[in-house]
Amino acid sequence: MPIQYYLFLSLALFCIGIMGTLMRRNAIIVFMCIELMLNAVNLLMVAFSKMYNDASAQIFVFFIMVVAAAEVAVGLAVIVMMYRKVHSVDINILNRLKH
Amino acid sequence: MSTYEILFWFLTVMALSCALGVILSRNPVNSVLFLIATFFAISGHYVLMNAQFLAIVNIIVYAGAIMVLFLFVIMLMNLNADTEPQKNRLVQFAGVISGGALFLVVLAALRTSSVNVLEQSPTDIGLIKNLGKTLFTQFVLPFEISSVLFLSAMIGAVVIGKKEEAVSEIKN
Amino acid sequence: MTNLVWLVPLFPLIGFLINGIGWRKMPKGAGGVIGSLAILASFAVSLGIFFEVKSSGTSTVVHLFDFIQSGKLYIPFAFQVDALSSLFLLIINGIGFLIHVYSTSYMHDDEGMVKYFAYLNLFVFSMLLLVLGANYLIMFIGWEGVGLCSYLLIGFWFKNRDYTNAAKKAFVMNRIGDLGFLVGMLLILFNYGTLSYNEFFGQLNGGTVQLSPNMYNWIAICLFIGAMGKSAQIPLYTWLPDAMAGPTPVSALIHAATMVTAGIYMIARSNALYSLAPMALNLVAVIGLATAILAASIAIRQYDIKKVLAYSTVSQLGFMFLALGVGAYTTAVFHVMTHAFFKALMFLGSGSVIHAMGGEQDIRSMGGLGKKMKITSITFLIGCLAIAGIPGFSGFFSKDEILAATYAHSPIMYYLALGAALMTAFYMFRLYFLTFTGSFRGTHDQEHHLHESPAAMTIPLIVLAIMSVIGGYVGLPAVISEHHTFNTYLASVVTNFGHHHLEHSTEWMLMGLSTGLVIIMIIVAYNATKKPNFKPNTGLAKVLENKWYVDELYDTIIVRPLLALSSAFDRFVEKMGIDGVVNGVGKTVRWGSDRVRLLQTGQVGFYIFIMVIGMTLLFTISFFWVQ
Amino acid sequence: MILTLLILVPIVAGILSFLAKDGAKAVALISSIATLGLAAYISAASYSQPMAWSMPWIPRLGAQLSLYSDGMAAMLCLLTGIVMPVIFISNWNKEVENPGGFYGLMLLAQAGITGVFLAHDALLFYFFWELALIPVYFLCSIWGGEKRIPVTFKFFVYTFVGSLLMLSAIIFLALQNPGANAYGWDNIVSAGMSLDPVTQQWLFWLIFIAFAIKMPIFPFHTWQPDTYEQSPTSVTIILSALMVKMGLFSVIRWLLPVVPEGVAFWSNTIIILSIIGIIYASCIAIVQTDMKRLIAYSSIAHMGLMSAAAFSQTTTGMHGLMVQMFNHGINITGMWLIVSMIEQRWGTRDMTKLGGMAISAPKMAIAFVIISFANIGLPLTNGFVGEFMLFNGLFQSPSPYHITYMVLAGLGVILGAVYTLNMVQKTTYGNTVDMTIQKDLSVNEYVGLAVIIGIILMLGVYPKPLLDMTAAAAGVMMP
Amino acid sequence: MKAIIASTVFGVILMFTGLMVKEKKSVGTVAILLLALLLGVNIWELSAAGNQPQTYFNNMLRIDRYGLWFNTLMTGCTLLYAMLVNKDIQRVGAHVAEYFALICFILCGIYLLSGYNSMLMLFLGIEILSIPQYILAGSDKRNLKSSEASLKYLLMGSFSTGILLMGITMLYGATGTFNIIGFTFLQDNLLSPLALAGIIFLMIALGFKVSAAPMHMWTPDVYDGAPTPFTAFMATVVKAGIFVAFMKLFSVGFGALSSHWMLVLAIVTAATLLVGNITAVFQQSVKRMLAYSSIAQAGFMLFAILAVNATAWQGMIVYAVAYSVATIGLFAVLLKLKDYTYDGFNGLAKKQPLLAGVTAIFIFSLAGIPLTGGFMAKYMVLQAALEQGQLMWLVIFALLMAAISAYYYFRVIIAMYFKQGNPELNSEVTVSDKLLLMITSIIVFILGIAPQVVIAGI
Repeated sequence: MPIQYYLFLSLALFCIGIMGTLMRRNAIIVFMCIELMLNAVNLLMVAFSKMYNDASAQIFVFFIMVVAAAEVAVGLAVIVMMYRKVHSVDINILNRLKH
Repeated sequence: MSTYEILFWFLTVMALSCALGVILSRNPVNSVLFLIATFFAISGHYVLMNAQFLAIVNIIVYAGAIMVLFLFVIMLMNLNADTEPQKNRLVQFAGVISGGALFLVVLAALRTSSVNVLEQSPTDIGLIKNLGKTLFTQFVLPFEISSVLFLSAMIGAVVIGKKEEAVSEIKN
Repeated sequence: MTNLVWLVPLFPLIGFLINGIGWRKMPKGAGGVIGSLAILASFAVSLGIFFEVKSSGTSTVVHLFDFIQSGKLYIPFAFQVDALSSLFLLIINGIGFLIHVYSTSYMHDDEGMVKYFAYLNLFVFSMLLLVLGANYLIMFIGWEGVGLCSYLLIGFWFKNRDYTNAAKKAFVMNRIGDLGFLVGMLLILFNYGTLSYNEFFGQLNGGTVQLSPNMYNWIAICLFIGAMGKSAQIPLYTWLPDAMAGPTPVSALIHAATMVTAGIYMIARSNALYSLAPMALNLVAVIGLATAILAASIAIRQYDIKKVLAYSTVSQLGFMFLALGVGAYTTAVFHVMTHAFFKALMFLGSGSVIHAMGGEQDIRSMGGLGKKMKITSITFLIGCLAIAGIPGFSGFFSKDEILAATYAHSPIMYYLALGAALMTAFYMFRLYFLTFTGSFRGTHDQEHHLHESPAAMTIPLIVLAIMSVIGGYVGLPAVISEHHTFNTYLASVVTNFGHHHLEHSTEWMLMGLSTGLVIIMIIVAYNATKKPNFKPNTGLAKVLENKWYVDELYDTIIVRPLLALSSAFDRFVEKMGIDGVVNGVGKTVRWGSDRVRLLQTGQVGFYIFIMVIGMTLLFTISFFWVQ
Repeated sequence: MILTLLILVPIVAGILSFLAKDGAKAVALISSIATLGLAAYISAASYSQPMAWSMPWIPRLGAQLSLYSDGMAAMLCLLTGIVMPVIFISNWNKEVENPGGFYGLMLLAQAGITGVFLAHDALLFYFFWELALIPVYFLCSIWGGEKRIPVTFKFFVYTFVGSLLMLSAIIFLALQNPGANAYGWDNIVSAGMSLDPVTQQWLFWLIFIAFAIKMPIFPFHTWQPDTYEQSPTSVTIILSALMVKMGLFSVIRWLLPVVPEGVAFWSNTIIILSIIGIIYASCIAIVQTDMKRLIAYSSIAHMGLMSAAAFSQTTTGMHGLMVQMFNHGINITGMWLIVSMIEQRWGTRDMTKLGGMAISAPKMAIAFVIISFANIGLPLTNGFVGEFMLFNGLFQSPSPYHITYMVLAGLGVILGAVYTLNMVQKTTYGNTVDMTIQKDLSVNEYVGLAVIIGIILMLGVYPKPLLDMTAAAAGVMMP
Repeated sequence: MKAIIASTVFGVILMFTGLMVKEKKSVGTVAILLLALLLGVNIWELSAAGNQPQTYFNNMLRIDRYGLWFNTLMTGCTLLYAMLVNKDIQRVGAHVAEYFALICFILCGIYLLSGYNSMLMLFLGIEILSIPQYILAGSDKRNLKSSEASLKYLLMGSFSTGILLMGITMLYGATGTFNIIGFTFLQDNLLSPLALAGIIFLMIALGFKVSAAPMHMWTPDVYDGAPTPFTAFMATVVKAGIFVAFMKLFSVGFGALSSHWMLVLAIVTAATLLVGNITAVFQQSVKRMLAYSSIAQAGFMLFAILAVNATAWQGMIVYAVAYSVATIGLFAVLLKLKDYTYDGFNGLAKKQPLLAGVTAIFIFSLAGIPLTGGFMAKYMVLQAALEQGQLMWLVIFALLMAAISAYYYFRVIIAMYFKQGNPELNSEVTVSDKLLLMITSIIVFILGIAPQVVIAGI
């Protein structure tokens, strides 16, 4: 397989993730789309590690997952906190701060 | 057309379509399920690239832990299709256009990039043994440091999660 | 004696300082005495200087101190003592002294008397600087100094807004002239690198620097513009009649005898230059002639006694410039002298009349004053005869010389000038008859108060009267005596331009003609004023009474447009235009801020959207625009 | 070393008077007289050859603390030294709220201005340039008139823009030949002269705009009348007598020698602008009724003449300019003093509401008339000598239109007479208007004006000292 | 290395203090002591370090003197900050110990960022920096704005993380290494699109963190919504830390390739300056104005990255310190006031002369008036940019923007000095506060008059 294919595939996934963040109003879904972006990166990373036959890239993927997990933990906590207050996960109602 | 290629294309199509499913399905639960499916597809790619261990971890950590967490939260808030807020068409269109534009631009930028081919020769760098060695020799510092990350995440969970007195709009 | 010349301006300066500093504490009398003594002292010195110069005939430069020194530019503060300046010293100090004496009594009831004398001394000081200066810059200092003093003295009764307006007008018009003078000076400096008379004139006749005749003309014309302002020639003459707002002795001293002749002095001084600039000379002649005629024509229809005299002054100045213009510099100076005598005399006389009338100046309410005030009327009559040019009086000689010179230059000019002279005779005697003969036309208590003025006023009158009779005999016409004392005296400084020697027959003829016509004019004037009736003027007379509407003309073509322009600048260009732009920038920033601020919608989705767009653009730029 | 004292004394005194609430007045007066003494000494000392002092500051950036006083700088320091005590003396019996702050800021401003005159290192110069601005800004906005805040703020931002542009130019020049003394005057000059004409041409504007705004030159002047009108008169004196000179001084010291090519290229433009400014400002002055605005515009006109001469590139012009800087400083100070006295006594500056000062306050009237005539450059007042030399310089300028320039600029003299005499007539003559406080000059005001008038007449009759003092500097500036 | 360990250990200690000690005051004291200790550790490490950069754990870290000096200064700023706003932090919420622990972890992240050599460490450092910020932003749970700020920051922050990772991955794809030294082997002339794309992605991600336009949109909302004490910290020390990382990557890693990214970054800089300054003009709340001004200041700091030379490094460190000190001081003053709008400052000079005085000094510093550190900082980065050569236009533009900045900064001065009013304080100004503020302003002056005290340490 040419490396391009993986490149383009992960780019496609990445951009789908971006579209998702732009299209959805549900904070959780947005968050999930971001996870999708991270996974796209992971995929590309692994592809390159295969290309260079280098383990460090795969280690890097671990760390990405680690960080993702941590972020998810905090993120969901924040979302839950928001939900407790406004009983919604709609990001469009977060507009007390503007201008 | 080798099985390898068949698998590749199959997984690719699956990943992309499921990803689209994530962002298009109205019901959050479906989105979660689609996302899990996407992760499976990606793990498949990992296997194709002899990153077996990563594939497993991906399934366990992402599909298993993280996504379940999401699912859990969604259930907790019992969100479903009719509570799902929808952006108006124009905004969604704009989102698609801009995302697509970015995609096309980067694609066009990278079309001439290096064209070396991934040969199917099996390598063993993806095995636990090697990864473990690398992790605990070369990458021991990041490994330790990431504990700080978790610590702060933990604190975050505590500070944010603990219930305090009710909402009161104080200035600033 | 000559190197004591610095004493001459020093005395008036001291007088000014004493009067100026102590003007509120000193008793009035003291001020007058100090003022007059100062002038007397400097008169004494100038007499000494005069006779020394007359005997030696040399011209010396007395260097006092360096005034301006910067690189090549070097202008010392130096005095030049020669025939011309010493003559003017005499005129200024002599007449100045008489007028000071006269003023001691004339201004006696005015509370500002000491201040008045301070100003008067300051004036004499500046005038002396003007004539003594050894270079144009010192002359310019005096030139503006006398302008200042005339400003102060015209506006002496400063409560009256019209008077202060007149003062302002005088100063500003002089300034216009001064600009011309300044440009002239700078031209000289630019071309010759010096302003001192000796070096400049030395360069002119046979120096290293040779300029195009055009340049000579330009310099001469620029200087002449200065003279126009100072000596009230067309178009800058209108300030002089208004200047009559000042006290009468001031009009006598400044606006008749001395200051207004500064222009003539200056041109006579720079005769070497003008002789090289024929075009400028013609201009001078034409302007002078025109002024003479115009002013004379206006004087015919004036009713204010001082206004009549003022216009006659303007017209006489015109004669002098005519003389200069035809190249008869000495004749002009000669006329300056005689004119100083009889015009000062007449002003002082009118002052005495006004004094007697209790401030009334309108000749329509006078008449028959001759019975009450003998001395005044007789001396005034002498003045009139002199100015009208009756043979035997000083005015005759000088004016006749001018006319002769003009005839030699061009007959047409001569006839025009003759016309002006005849008008002079007419309005002068009209004035005399209306004032001193016939029956009194004023109110009764005015008539009751009529009286001859005190000695302090009459004695100067008498002295001046004598001078106006005999003053002319220093310059007898060629037909009478080949020896022209005056010209020979001035010859060292002033050399006339062109030839003015006519055949004796022509000269006799001209004299006869002018004299005859003058006598006829006097008779005409007598008839015209035998039964005076002052019905409102119509037609030409009205135009004359309103001074050809020149003031109104200036007002419409200069003053109003200037003011309009100024307020337009202020309102539109300044406030709306430039400041508008400056504030506009600030407003634009605020406005932009207000708009850009709205981008911050508070919507996360929108923020990310912007970010993605930005990414796309940056990628496009870095990949497809730079490469 | 003594040069630093000239700057340090006001700073220290300023801080002292911040602390000494009511004694501030005395502190200010004493220190200002002390600085006058110093300035006099320095002028005497640098009469023969320039004084200089320097020590390293930020070697890494090539800046050093270096002060330099030639005839011109010394003269301007002397002017500062004379003006400040005169202000303090003639305001002695005036009460300001929070005197500590007022006099403290005044002294700081003095320090800044002196620093600008003495600084011989571009960065140091910039420091003082701003340092002089800030206190004045505070003075205007705290003690000024009712519209003070927007007006002075505009003034501040306006000048700030200018100085920032100048800063960029300075850095650019300093980078041309870096070193431990990159910002030294000599280095800046050599750097600038070595540049190619085009660079010099745009550098010229970067530098010039800052100075043009300070002076101010025609299109950049609109801040000035408002600011003069709004700010308290003592501050107006500082602004118009001293800060304006900062602009001119800087043109001579930091612009003309630095980018000669640029100057040669643009000088005609600047001269034309200046001359437009002369006529324009004079015309506007004619229709003003507020005395402060009138004098402000007349000051713009004078500045126009000076800058025109500055760019005429002739020794005489330069020399006259230097002399005239001093004279204008003195005259305008006198003017403002009189205006403040009038405002104090009649409670208005509107000339249509004034009159008859000659009767109600004769001493003041005499002083006013003398200063006014000095202001229109009557001979035997200091104004004349400078003006004559300026005109001469302008006339001798290499430009083909030099005569036109001179004549047009000369119109300013006539218009100047018009508006000045208008002012004199309206305020001094005519019928008396009652004063709020019935008194003529008080002793301290008398002293203040006496100093001014003394200088006016002394320099008018015998300008030689001033001329000799600046001759060398003028010669240097115009090779 | 010592400092990194110390900071984590102290963080943990602080968490336990939270358990032991109940009343907030003593927790604050402990925190200050530990921070002081941390500063000591930094100084110790700095004094121990030689001039040669030292690498740890096979090229994960490459700590040089500059980084150590930077750490020391930033720790100092943090200490100053902690002392100034201690009381206010205690007022924010219940978990004071945790807040301070998070601050310690953030410092740890900064140490990583100043010393990283592998992209992995950069990534971890940024995350260690960011995640505590998300929490701190949301720490005031009674206040909805705080939570909103937290969520916004979180969403956008993780989005930018994705971009960062994409960039890292592409660079890895192009070079096969995560080592920034490895990037220096990229040839300038035949640069693979992959690498360039990676560079752009990284620029965008880091630009997001330092709030450079057009990635700045989160800044005003987050800074406005977050509890003011933490805003002060995020806006100053944290931002400085990321800037050093940015600088290290772009001048060590990509310095040779500057021709490729110079223009793009220049455009970003111009946009940042424009948006920051223009938008700040219209604000009514000083807190929000400071948020925008932090964007504007970031624009100036970007100059140091644009100009790849020695002056830039020095300018960056001077700028970081000057800006941090002044802003911290200003926030400390702001925290004393009840009303954060401009009107809240009206007449402060009458009521609290000293408070007003120091505020004026901080404002001068931010506006870049000479004699204050702010001027020196701006001046040095601009000089660096001019040394670089082709950036005159950008410099002039920046200076015009600085003039605009004077417009909104001086509104504070106008309010304090020229307007009448009676500002109410929400806590009395103690002697120690005054002392600290005066010390802060003196630091500002020292930076302005003699910047070499900072430069010398490099």
